[in-house]
Amino acid sequence: MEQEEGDVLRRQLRIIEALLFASTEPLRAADMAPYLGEGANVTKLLKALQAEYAERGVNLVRRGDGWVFRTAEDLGFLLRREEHETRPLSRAALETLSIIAYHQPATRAEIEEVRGVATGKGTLDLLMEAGWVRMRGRRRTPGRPVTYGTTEAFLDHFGLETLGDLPGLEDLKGAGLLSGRLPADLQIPLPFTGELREDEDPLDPSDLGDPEPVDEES
Amino acid sequence: MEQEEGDVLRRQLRIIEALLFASTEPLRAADMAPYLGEGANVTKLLKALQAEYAERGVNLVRRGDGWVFRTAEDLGFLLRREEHETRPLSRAALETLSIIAYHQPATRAEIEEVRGVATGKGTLDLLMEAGWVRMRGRRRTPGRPVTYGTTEAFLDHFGLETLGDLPGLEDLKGAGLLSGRLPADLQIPLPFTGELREDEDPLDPSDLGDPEPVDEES
Amino acid sequence: MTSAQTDWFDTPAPPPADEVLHVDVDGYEGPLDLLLDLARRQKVDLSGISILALAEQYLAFIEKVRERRIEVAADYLVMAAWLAYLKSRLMVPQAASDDEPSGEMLAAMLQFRLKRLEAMREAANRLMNRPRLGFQVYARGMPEPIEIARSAIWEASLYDLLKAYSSQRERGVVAEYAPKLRTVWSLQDARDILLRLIGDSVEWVPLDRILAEYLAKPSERATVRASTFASSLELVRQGEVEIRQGETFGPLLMRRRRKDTP
Repeated sequence: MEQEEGDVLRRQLRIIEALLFASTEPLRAADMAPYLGEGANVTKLLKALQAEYAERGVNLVRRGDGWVFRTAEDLGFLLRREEHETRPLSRAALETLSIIAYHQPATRAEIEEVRGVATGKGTLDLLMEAGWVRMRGRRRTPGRPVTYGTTEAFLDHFGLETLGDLPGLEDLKGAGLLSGRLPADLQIPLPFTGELREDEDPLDPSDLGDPEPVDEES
Repeated sequence: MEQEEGDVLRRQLRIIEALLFASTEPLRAADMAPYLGEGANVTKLLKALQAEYAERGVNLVRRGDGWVFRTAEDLGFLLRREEHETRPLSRAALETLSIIAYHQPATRAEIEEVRGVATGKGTLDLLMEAGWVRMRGRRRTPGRPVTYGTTEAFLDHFGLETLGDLPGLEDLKGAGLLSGRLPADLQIPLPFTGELREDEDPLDPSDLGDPEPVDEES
Repeated sequence: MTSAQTDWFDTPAPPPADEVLHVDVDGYEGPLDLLLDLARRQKVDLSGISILALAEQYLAFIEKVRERRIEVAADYLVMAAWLAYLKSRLMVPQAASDDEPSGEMLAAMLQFRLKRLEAMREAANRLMNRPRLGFQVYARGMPEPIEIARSAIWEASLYDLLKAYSSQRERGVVAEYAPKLRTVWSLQDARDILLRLIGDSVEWVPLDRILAEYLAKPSERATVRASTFASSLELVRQGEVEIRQGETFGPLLMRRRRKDTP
């Protein structure tokens, strides 16, 4: 009886192994379930397979909801090919990508607030074209702006299992640098960020262009 | 001493494993030797690796002079060659689909007006076959043309919760998909999400078999 | 109020004497980027930076740029105005009745924004230094055709769809494109205006000063310069005016030619 169960398990492992090995893209548990017969615990099988490959030259890694075989990271320097990126990312695109990754879901206005500059044409659409960024939905605020987030292909490209693996994420959170808005006691936007909060008045016109102190009350 | 030798061997096995996995063509022993350091017995390593994979879902097999990973033969049922490969949607189909999405309910004449070219019947058929477009009803205008709309499967495929999630004019501009220099009166319609609009009649019973009166077109 | 004894008033870091700032804003991606770069030059941790000194450096930088008549985008000027305001808030003790945000708060906020931008920049670096797919990590080189049950035979992404929609809507627009009408000075107009402005002056006067009132409008600047320059060459040929330029790219000097000289 036990022997039989072991055989079924072995066969199921071989099937998901074959499916995953054959594919270049991550596969979800749901993609593989139909091949396994009823009652198969795909997640458990995946964990078992991952353990079997942990020490090999090829590893089974998780990418968001998907699973995929990739060459082991520590062999990277050996396998490194002299390939060049077809289009290296501009600094603007890189910054935008990391802001979206760390602040998602982020609206365009929020991205611009962090960078302090308007997002040029060809930045967001380039990142979407590369398949790293996608429109996620809309923010429930006036104007219902579209929100952006990263894709599974982003995780795969940068070798991250989940967004929680983003480098330095915890430190940045701890330092309060990832709050979408400024810390509560610091919510005074700079002029170029747009709106003022309702409890504020705009600067007087005379403030602009006059570098001298304008305080008359004191 | 033996321990050390075992480590070296293990590492060499991992390297050829990764090389074979990532290669786009079968590799010969001579192709792999440069990665292994001097004195490595590549043939012996390959035999060892082959033995390790013998019972797995993927096997290491010889193809002429080269070596390659292949799905185990008894799992061949998993492989189905070239039958149902997914194909990218043609530009005409994408354009038609996007107009239907934004302008629904839209008649064929309205789609053609936006596109500026005649829409082949094949395009609409294809979109309906894909399950993304459906006939909604008939416009209450002379000729009672059929109106088209999108389906649940459309929302599902494109990751939208509702049609209201389709980005609007400002969002498209913000994403760099629309240039800033557009006439002020350019409008992007809000897709109608309800069942039937007041200018629509339900489909005739006879419509269900025959998508649209056959007419001649270029 | 204790504003006089805060970090922001700590001795401003001496401006790096050996480093000459490039007087050009083209290399910067907006005022925040420029500020961060200035802060970096202080070579201290952003937490310990003197915002007052930073504001002064920024204002000095923008002043220098404008002296050289390099056009500065409005963003930079708005930031300059805000920093001038911030400076005033930092230097004047705050009245108790004052409802406006204190200088310290404004400075802390600017510091927060600089830190956040720097953090994102570092994050981008760390991302790019990870073992990336296709660079250090590889996918199966020879995928085998395994049919995974998919709901659709046709592949298209939301991005494809939106791009298709946007580009055809834009196509429709291009068909209705009407060229923007621009004011252009004819050579005859330019000649008349130039002669009127020079009058009988026999002093050397820079062309830009002669044309000052017309050069104020950015939209007309190019045509005013081009047309008057072309006309002035014709006037020289006719013996009406004289032109001189001291050095390459130096100002063009112009005067009425004295009639009595041969």
